[in-house]
Amino acid sequence: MNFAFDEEQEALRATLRAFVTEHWPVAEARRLAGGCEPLVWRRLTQELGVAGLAIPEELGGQGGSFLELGIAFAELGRELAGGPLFATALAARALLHGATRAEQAELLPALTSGARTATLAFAGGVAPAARLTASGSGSELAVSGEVRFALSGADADLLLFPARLGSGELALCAVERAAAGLDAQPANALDLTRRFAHLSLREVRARRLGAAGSAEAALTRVAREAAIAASAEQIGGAERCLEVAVSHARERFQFGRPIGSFQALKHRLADALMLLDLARSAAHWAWWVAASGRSEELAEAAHVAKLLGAEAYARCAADEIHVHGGMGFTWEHDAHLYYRRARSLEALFGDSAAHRRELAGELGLVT
Amino acid sequence: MNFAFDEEQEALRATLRAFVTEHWPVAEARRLAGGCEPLVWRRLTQELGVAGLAIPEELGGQGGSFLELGIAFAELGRELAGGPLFATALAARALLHGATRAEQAELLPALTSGARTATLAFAGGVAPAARLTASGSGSELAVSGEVRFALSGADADLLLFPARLGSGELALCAVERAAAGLDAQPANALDLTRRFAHLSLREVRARRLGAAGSAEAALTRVAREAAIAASAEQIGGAERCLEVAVSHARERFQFGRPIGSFQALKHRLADALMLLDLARSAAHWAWWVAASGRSEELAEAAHVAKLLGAEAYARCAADEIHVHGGMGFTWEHDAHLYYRRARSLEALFGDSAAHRRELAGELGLVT
Amino acid sequence: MSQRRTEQTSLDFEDSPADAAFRAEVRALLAPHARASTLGLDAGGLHDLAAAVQDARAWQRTLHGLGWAAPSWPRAAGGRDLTPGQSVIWGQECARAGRSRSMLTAGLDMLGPTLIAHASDTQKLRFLEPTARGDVMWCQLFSEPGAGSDLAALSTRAVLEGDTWLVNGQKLWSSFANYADWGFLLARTEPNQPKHAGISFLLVDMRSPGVEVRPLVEMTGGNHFNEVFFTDVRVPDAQRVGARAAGWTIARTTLANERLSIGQMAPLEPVRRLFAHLAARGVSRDSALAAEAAQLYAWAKALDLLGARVLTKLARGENPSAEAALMKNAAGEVLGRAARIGLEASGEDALGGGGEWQHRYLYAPSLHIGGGTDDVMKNVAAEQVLGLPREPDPWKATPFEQLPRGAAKP
Amino acid sequence: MSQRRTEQTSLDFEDSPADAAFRAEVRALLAPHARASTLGLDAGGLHDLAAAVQDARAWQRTLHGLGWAAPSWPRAAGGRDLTPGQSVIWGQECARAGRSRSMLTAGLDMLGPTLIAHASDTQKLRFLEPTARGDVMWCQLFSEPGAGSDLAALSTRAVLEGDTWLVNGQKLWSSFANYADWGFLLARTEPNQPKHAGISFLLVDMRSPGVEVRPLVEMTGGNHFNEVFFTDVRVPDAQRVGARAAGWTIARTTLANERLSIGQMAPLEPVRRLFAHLAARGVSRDSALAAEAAQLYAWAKALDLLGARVLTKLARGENPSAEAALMKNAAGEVLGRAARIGLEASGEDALGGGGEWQHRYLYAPSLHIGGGTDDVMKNVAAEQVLGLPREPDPWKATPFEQLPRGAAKP
Repeated sequence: MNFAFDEEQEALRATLRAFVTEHWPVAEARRLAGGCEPLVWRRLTQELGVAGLAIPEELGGQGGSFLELGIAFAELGRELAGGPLFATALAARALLHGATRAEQAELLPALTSGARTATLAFAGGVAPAARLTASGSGSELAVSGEVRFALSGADADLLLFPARLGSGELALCAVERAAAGLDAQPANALDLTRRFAHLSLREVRARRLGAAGSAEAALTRVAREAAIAASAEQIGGAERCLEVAVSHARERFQFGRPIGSFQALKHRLADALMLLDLARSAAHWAWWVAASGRSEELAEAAHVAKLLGAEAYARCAADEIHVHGGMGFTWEHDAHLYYRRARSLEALFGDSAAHRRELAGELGLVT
Repeated sequence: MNFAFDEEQEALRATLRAFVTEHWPVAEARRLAGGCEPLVWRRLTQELGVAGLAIPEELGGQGGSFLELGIAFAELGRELAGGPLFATALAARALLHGATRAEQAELLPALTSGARTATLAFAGGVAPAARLTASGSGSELAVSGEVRFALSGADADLLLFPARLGSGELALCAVERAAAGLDAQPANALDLTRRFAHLSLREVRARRLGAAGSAEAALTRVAREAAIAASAEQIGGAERCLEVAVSHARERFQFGRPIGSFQALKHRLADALMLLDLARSAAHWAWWVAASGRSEELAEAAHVAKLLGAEAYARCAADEIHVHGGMGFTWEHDAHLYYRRARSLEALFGDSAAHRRELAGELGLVT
Repeated sequence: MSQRRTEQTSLDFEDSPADAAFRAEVRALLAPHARASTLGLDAGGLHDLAAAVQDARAWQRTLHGLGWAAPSWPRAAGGRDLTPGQSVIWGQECARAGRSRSMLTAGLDMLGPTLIAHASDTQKLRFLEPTARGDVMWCQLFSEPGAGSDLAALSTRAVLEGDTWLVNGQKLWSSFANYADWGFLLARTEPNQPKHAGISFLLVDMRSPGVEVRPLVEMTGGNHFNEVFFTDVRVPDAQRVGARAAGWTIARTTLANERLSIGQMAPLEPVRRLFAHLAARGVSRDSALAAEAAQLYAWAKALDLLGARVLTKLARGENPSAEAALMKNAAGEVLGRAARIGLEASGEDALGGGGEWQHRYLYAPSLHIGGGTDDVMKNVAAEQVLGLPREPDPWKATPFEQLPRGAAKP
Repeated sequence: MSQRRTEQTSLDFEDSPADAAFRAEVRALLAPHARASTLGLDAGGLHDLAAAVQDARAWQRTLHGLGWAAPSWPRAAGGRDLTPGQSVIWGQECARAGRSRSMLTAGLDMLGPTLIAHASDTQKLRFLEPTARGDVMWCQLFSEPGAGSDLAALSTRAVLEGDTWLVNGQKLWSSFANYADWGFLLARTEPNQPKHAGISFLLVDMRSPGVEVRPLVEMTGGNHFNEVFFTDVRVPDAQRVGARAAGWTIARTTLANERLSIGQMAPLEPVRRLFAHLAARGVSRDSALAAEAAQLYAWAKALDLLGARVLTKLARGENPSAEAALMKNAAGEVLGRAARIGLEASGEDALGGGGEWQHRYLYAPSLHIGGGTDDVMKNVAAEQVLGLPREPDPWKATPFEQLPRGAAKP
């Protein structure tokens, strides 16, 4: 057993910390409102290769594992940065699990190089419920339906969907942004630093990916990885909230003392740290499970990591506001951006109620 | 609106406080283990009339309302005192609601005078689910079945049961302790200052009380009153726990200061006070609802008062232990007797899960 | 013990006959003016503030014409000497008629009682009537960047030059200061005294040169509050209320009235709305959400009842502000949990923007901060109700100017 | 960035090849001695203590024969110099073989490392070997009625007469003191010094005249703890560990080891049992109880993993005791909630006496107190991990005998 990242991983973390703090801090994330600055995007994807961290080198990726992906999104999550990167990285994993080698070779390099963005358009559920129906056969399908709250859905060049064929079979479909019949409306969102879109598809020409019969398993795996990737943003954001709260509690004086010397705040922050410690352990484990391809533990890891990430983030974000008093609930202060992100992430890829229900099922409650 | 008791009620409270503190303090309740000292019982019932506070004078009672009953059981609850009084007072209310005037005149005076004890033998549910079946007709029935955790069930001279007739109708039945076929086994109980018994009845001769068709309504009303009476013990006990905790927090020094000056304990106790304040308001309202015979509010009052009573008592009892540190969890200290009573009351007359479910139903959740 | 009543009891959750008659009277009075909804603000709402201010002033003038402008004030001050119980009935009936008046509450419910208790006759004559008429709208100027929970650490300076105070400093969290005509200000006048002993209470014309108001936008996107900057603002000494350096004592009257009104926020209606929302979303009564919501309803119901207990105390001349402190915490807890449950029941829709439960969710953190943090409220209750000791304060006797200060911004 | 591995990563939740080999080695060693269940105590259990002590001593003698009596100790002290990771594997395998040894932990895991770090060679020679052999069973004599969270306020006095200390006072919460042969005691030797600076660390023969042990029964009905009274007990100065008045520093070694072992209570197994209980009771996975239990499982799983992180820190030579403090709180929280949920699922049966979940419910309050209260643990973590300031302590430099004391009994 070893619970520490290696030197290379720590170096990746440090590099990203420095890069994000300088080029994409939360003030910038606020200004970009879920979008990105082309120059920074290019450096992040091309120089740092963040879109392909967990993609093999022969497909244009960095050849790292899900551990590197986790590290990266924790760092981006600290500053609410990344814009369409999260959606793109998840879409890349979907291709890795759900597309044939040939399709991967065709589609992945453009994503890992940052030339194109992509999304995996299912937002709500623990499992990839298909909200689209598909007709046709072979690799060319026509898909129709509505998808609400597709992550970066109006920005992505390539959109991946689960769709249900007339036969009842699930298919992983790829649609180009410019495809006729695809309408993407930016959604009004709780999270002010992340974009969502409501998609409407009418007989849109889609390409069916992967071997026949493989989509269900691939999409289930990707849904779990999505929840685990969310845990990275959760612990990164929660950690940042706690840091800012602690630093304020050390510097702000009331009654002649730093407010952090009062037990009310001190113990509140210790409790938040406890939740963060739990969430961090679970997230690191879940990344490792995803990295090692331990499919029998993947569901449990997804549930546990996302549940604890949600609890810790909600708590740390609320505490950051509370510790800052009145200033904490102003629009101007960044705290509410984290508070919004925390709640938004909780609703994404299966909310906590859904993950608890699934986990209880895994643990033997059947009715 | 007036949220204060009148002078006579305050006098009753003061009289009982003085009496219980002197004659039936918690040390005595511990020694008696749910039983009673005949001399004290006689004074409590005959001089103070506590068994018949909420029974009309012409039936041997004090002619008070449920408010007086609430006050009395809060006071007894403070010291975990009363032995079979709680069961007897509830049985008296059951006779008041469910028996004919002639039956009341025959049965009630012996209860209100303390000459006989009684119990209403349903422990678990929000509603009086009949666990006994009855055969026969007219006023003489034969009842059979098992009742678990009947309050003071091995001590009561008179036992009242809901029983289901072959016709499906519910009947309120009275059984004498000495009746053939009745076996009462003292139950091993969490609460060390209250007695329960498991009853087994085989074709026991029982008297059917009340007018035909009246039992369902009467027993429903009594079940709600039982929950409301429990709220009296809950707030009395919770109040006492908080008092003892506060007094210790003021007197015990650590780090050169009274421990109650540390925010961790101070805020813990303020939160407990908040819960107690809520529970007290709800209990007082519920007593008033029961006293005024406002049947349309009785169910809500029972749910709200018992839910908040359970929450406050659990919290105050745990806090009393916590504030006392190691001594708080010794057998010798009284705190655990309250902790046990709090949990036992929560399970009695419908546990919190059941009350929440019913309340949610009353508030419009149907599925 | 023999003479007991089964029916008539003094503990009573219904109006007494006298209260019922009073309720009927004011309901009749308000009936011609009743309207479906109020233009005023709901908690944290995003309504048109300027319109709401206009509306509140107009209605206040109407009330004044009816002789009901400030009915809780004593007759001598132009009020009707309502009992606390009657004041609450009045408030309930105003709300029922769609006529609440939260925009003017600083003048009517906080400053009014303060002036009545502490101002000179000249000051009362000058300010009470225009306030009651709605001609003068007030804002509170207490909190500062460096003085939040520790309000007495305020550092806005007032220096007397002749008979005029020269005021410099910054205030925060002033509700509706951008619409107010006048403000009531706590300023440090004796910095060489311990912090509680060097504060004076001044009335400031918000149109004075040197007063600058900047709106503070909250995380909900709403704007209730403002920052107010004072640069060499001149305030005649005749506008000082009470003795020099007695400001802290006077402010406690004001704050107790604030806490009472905040403590009476009744969250029962929002919890009823929550159940309607859960029902509409098909939430089962066996579910975790329903269980949480049911417990919450019990809290909300009890808070409603606690309000009655606080009133009883008031009516007896006791001070219930410590109970009100815990009620404020409980109300914040209820509203915060209701928001969370409501949003949870919304499932995927929680990702979207807007909607009642999201708005409440964004508003929730402020409930634990505004009007005194939960932590301060717990101290108040623990000390005043439970008699627990204060924390040792080594700076009690230290002159204000020698107090330690941190480096942090607010 | 180009040379990355997909497979081999250094973060790894499985045994490394070396650890796996070590595990296989100790499993083989223990296999002949494995048994279905242990006679030792479960948390708060009511087993036959005298039999458990006999059993523990016998097994310790067997281990000694095998050369594995105290494998975490350095070789020089008779141990095997195990790494922290190996120590945990050793503990896991012992538990798996039904051979945990909680009765002897005070000597083996707390005092042992303390002696190794601070005792003289003569003392090591005299005590380490008999302790490892199970011939000397130890108890801790630290807490007092007036010194709980504020342990340094202890007032048991030791006065030096010639080369012998005369000890008077009372100790509390001493586990298994009624079976122990020797005790390690903190006593005040310099009352005119500030409280931390006047304490010495003494080893006491529990059979000395004047030592009286009285069992303390817990609220569960169990008896883990004892009060120990000292009346003119004579302790040779040769039994003092470390310098005079250096006892506090030495005790910190002991306490850090205690906290580490408590912090590693893994509540995953009880939560798995909880799910079995819920399933047996037919609890639906849509219910409130199931939701709470699922969140609890997540905590318990993460605590298990946090244990690994603490080990990693230990293995790197870092001190993880602040993390362990929060783990202790979290474990207490998990076990307390599991008890509550388990009892709730029992419905009416909660009225009865006995049963696993009731036992756990009665045991739960002690989890937030014993081994340092939750409040103390939060202070430790907030100060050591988050760097939040301590509360001001005006008594820091005050001689012990002048400290303010309350009137309360413990």
